[in-house]
Amino acid sequence: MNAPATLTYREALKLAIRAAIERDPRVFLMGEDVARYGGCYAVTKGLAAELGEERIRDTPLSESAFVGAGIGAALAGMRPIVEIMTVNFSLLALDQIVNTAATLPHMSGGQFAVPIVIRMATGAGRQLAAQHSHSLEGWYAHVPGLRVLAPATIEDARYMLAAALADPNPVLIFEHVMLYNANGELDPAVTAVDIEKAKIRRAGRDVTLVTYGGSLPKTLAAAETLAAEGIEAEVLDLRVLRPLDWDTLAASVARTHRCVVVDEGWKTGSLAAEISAGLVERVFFELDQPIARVCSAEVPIPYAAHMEQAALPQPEAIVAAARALVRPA
Amino acid sequence: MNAPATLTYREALKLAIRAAIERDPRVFLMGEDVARYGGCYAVTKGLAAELGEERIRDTPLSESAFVGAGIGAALAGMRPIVEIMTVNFSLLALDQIVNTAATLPHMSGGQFAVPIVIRMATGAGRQLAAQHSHSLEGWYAHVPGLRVLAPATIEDARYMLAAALADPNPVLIFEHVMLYNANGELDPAVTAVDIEKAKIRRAGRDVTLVTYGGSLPKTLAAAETLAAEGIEAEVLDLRVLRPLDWDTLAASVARTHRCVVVDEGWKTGSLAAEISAGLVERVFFELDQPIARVCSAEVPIPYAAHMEQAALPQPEAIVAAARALVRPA
Amino acid sequence: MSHAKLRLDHAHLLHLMRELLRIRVFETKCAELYQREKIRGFLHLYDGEEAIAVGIMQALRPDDAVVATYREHGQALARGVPMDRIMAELYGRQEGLCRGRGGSMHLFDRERRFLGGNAIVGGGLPLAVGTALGDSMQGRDAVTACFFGEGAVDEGEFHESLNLAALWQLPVLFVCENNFYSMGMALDRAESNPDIAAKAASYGMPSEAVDGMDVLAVEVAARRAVEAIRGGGGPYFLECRGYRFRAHSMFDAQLYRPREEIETWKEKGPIARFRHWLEDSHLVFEDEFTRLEAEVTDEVAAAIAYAEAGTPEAVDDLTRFVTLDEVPQ
Amino acid sequence: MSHAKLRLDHAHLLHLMRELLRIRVFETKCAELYQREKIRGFLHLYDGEEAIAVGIMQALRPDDAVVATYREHGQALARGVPMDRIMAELYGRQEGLCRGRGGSMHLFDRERRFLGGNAIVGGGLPLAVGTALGDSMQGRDAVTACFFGEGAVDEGEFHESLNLAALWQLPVLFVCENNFYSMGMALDRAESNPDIAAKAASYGMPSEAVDGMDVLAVEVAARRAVEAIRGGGGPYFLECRGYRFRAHSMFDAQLYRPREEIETWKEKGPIARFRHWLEDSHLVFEDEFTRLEAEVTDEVAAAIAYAEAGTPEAVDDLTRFVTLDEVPQ
Ligand SMILES: Cc1ncc(C[n+]2csc(CCOP(=O)(O)OP(=O)(O)O)c2C)c(N)n1
Ligand SMILES: Cc1ncc(C[n+]2csc(CCOP(=O)(O)OP(=O)(O)O)c2C)c(N)n1
Ligand SMILES: [Mg+2]
Ligand SMILES: [Mg+2]
Repeated sequence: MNAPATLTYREALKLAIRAAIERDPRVFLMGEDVARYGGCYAVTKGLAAELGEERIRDTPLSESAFVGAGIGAALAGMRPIVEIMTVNFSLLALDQIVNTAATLPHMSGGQFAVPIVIRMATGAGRQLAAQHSHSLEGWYAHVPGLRVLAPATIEDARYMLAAALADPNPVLIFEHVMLYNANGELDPAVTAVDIEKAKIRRAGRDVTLVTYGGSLPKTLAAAETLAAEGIEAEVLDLRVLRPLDWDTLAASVARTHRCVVVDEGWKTGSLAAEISAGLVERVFFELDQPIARVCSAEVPIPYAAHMEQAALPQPEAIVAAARALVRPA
Repeated sequence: MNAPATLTYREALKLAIRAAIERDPRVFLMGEDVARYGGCYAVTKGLAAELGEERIRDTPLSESAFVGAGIGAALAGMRPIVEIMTVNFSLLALDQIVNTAATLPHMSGGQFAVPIVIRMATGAGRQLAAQHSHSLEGWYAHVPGLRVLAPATIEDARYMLAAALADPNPVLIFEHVMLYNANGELDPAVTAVDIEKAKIRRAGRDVTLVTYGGSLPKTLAAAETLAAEGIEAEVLDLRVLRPLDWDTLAASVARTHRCVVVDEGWKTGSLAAEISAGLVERVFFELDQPIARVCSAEVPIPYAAHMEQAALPQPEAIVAAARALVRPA
Repeated sequence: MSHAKLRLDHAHLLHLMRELLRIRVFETKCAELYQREKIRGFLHLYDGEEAIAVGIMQALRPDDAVVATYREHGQALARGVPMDRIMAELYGRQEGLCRGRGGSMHLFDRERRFLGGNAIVGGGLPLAVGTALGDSMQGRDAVTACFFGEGAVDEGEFHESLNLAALWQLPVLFVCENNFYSMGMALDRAESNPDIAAKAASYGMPSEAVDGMDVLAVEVAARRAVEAIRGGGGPYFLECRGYRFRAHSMFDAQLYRPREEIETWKEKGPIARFRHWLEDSHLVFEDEFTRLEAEVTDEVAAAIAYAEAGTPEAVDDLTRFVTLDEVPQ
Repeated sequence: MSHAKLRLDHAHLLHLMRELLRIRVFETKCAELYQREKIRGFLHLYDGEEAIAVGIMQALRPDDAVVATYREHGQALARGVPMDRIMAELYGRQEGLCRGRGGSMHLFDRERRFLGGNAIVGGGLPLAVGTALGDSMQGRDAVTACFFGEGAVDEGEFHESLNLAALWQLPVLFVCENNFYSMGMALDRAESNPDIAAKAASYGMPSEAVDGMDVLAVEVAARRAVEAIRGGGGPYFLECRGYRFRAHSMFDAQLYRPREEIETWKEKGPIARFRHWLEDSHLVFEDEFTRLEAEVTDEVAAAIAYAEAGTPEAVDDLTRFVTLDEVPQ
């Protein structure tokens, strides 16, 4: 199959799903409105017609049951992809994910693997207000037994799924709602990606900007602004939120001696906190300045556009945080 | 009512509940097996007979519904205390707590308060294995709109509830399962506690040991061992996990220049990470050494005693971490 | 049309007609304003279902409570929530009901005991059980009307909440707005037993299915139900069968249902039908309709003007209301 | 006793008797070993309910799957899980089924497709729906037997799972072990409609209530149900009515039920009753019982010896199996 040269993040995800289902008879996708409606963010649009409603399967509004059913199907030899519309509704399935999927391999003394992939949208920016704008991927990154991915590029959107399906452990994939329409090219030479390593998206010597998912474009924009001021920021895309790639993280910060972590989660108890704490444990004596965090304000995300934007990390805040580290007053 | 001079943590909680219900007709307690069974950890034993089954109310096994019902009752003018047996089952009610209780005041533009108190047991140590041993209070401490308490002493067990009920916002109280049998005295001069401030439980100049809840006794034991080695550790009990009392934290670490955070949560993404990151933001230049964390191993807690103990923070590990900071090799 | 035991006086009939029209005209404008990007986020319109909210609200008293869905403009308007403050909320203005924090999915009005717009499917049911519990514990004879779509029937919260309400004989009027689709999922593809009223009856509560496009039928049923509830009969379930004429939200190609199906239902539309009946029965005359339409059009225009003239909330107030200092009375 | 369509040959009757006894004698020892602190954590005994697991398992094939509860020693033994490896697990030994990681509440046996002990009430139901889905998607005619207590009926997972199984016509045998109490909560205080079989029928699946103290009745019903399921009839629900003779777990003063009630039920006990019937019918003779008892006592003694001789898992292996390198086949 020839991937088009230029495509959206959404199309990349769809290519990945189609390819996975065509390649392996054990793979199927289920979730709310994935078939006839075409997916709440249109990722699976048209796939049911192509692949059949056995393989692209509409479920009732029963997050706990269909996620649990995915876990059971994985135990029975299938390779399910379960789509939860958004991370907000995943709270209703959290018990199944934490208490069943994540514990079962260990609790059974290694007798059972749970090779399930759970995809969901995350993040804010569409004025969907307090119950539809969470960024809770950091919570999942807390749980032993899970692997947690955050594709931020077209390439990762296209290829992470195959790697996730090859993993014998439960893998969660978080797709930021503001990325679905992002456009980009696929390098035809690349046909797979790892789900182990963080990646430097922009090299720089003065400060490391650590981020992931929907905050990557904002962070890259901030790096451009900083460059215009003569500050060369390195932009590190975590890609894998659990287990964290500490080698890449520590090496970058050991080079730049300064670090800003950008994370759309609420600041207190964010994944950004873990990045900061883990770096302090590893490269404290390399740090010239405290590690800074640019996160969401501690507020249920409000509806009004100006208020929502004020609550979220913005390039200006990233620039300011980096500048304060590189050129302290 | 004359509180006995010496009592258990469990008895202190019971005194608090009885006093609250007797004082205010709007207060009642509901949860699974709180009435006829007497509470899964026997906290409410006998209270239903005393106070009636209207005020000490058994619910069906429906965590989402009865927590939601508590929220609704709070909106209707009651002051409910909802008991979830343990934090492990609270995942089934998490949607109600995060998406309703925590968001409603802000989302309604301040029109509605949700004055509910939710109590639950947390933690490991009783060989209850992977699904009954979580320490997820750190997750709740991530959520704007909630106040999160972790009474670690008899005094806090006795008096935090009244303060929580007086708070117009949702308050969560985490009771560590290993504390219920702890014994102690109540100072008759004390009749109330604040739910704002952390507390120094032991003064020391060489290193700050930050902890809370079930890890406090272990941390105090570690401090004794350290003292015997000539290391004076300050032990800081967070008490309030959200909002964190940064003033007390920063002041202590600014004095000792070294810090170990002890937290029974899994290390990655723990509340301990937030303490570390937040201190780095505030007192980085006061730190002589990296902030260390002693947390649970990244494993679903195993059943066998020796394995469970190996997974949990222990005084020896706290001592080792503190010693490494005070007397680096 | 059915009209047993109903005051069929002229004023009441005109009132019903006005209420239906207010919703329809208001929402027609909303769709337009969405295209013009005055309104953003998700916008779920009630076109075709107006008779449900209007019929139900006739049976309620001011001290009763209403728990709404995210498709709640109609529920709010019929409850008497001021149209201008709703529109200002959709504009994200400080003059909005929730000062722009809630938006279309989260309308709240303390004065009218309108407890919100909930965007978690099924999330409102536990809450409604709770307000009913709180009211009954305080000896009030208020009723809580709880609206939800038939999609909520799939969720565990439905089951837990119906059981709790029936078990404790609480004053809840469950109003299922069965429009036969939850997004793109047809009811009979989501429920093994699509007879919702029968399902509700299995919890041991009185339950009826009503023609939700017949405002008088809904009013009659609602009055009967509320009377039974207020008389101490415990909860009551009304399945109101209707149809939504428009897309689920503003983005929806409606691939999941044939155009003819929509057309067939539109012919039974609640407004056209009521109007024809009133005309055929010579109960209301042409010029009265014309006057009504003009008045409603004016009211909507005034609401838009109010919203247009509104001011944005100050960004400095972003975190206001995340926690409250007292319980609003 | 009922025995329609059953092979009532001598060998089979003896086999049933042996199976009942194995559970009873094993668990009597467990209680003793708990007092001696050889076994720890929560220990939920099956005393009085043995006929349910034994009866059900007669109808299953080795390729069928079993999803169990935390009260699952009897379910495991009846399924053929080796007694010595169960006991070693209760001892927390490396030789235990789960290498000491699971304990009493989490027995797993891959070879016998015994998918665990689940300690979240209701947590196993979605899983069972999933194994049935996976089996049916792979064209296998295996059945999943899903055990749960009547307390699980309160939970949302019950509702979601029954609906999904019935909607998709999946091969699940739902086995409700109705012992009329969930901890201290009597069924009729927890369910507005305590007729569980009727409730299950409302999902549109065949459903029966069975005398769970009559092993032959359970076997007959199970065979009928499994035949229907394997014939493509979709899920089937069996409510097996029994009673637990002992405390809920090892800590329980049983204040919630009168002693006479326990005594009344004990007279109907599944073992005494079956034995009397066998004797009265001259189907099995005294010396055969004596031999059986001796053999079972020996098996239990051997299991204890095996566990006693077991070794603790190496602490260095603590985090082994948290994630797996491949899917065990
Ligand atoms: C728990 C949850 N799951 C999924 C969604 C996404 N969602 C929003 S509306 C909707 C359809 C609900 O249908 P129904 O209850 O019938 O109400 P209707 O929209 O037809 O009025 C879905 C699936 C959600 N908001 N909450
Ligand atoms: C979700 C959840 N809530 C509460 C508990 C605590 N708990 C353990 S067993 C039990 C009673 C369950 O009763 P039932 O389902 O009837 O099974 P039985 O113990 O009678 O076999 C409870 C409440 C739990 N384990 N999981
Ligand atoms: Mg609907
Ligand atoms: Mg039971």
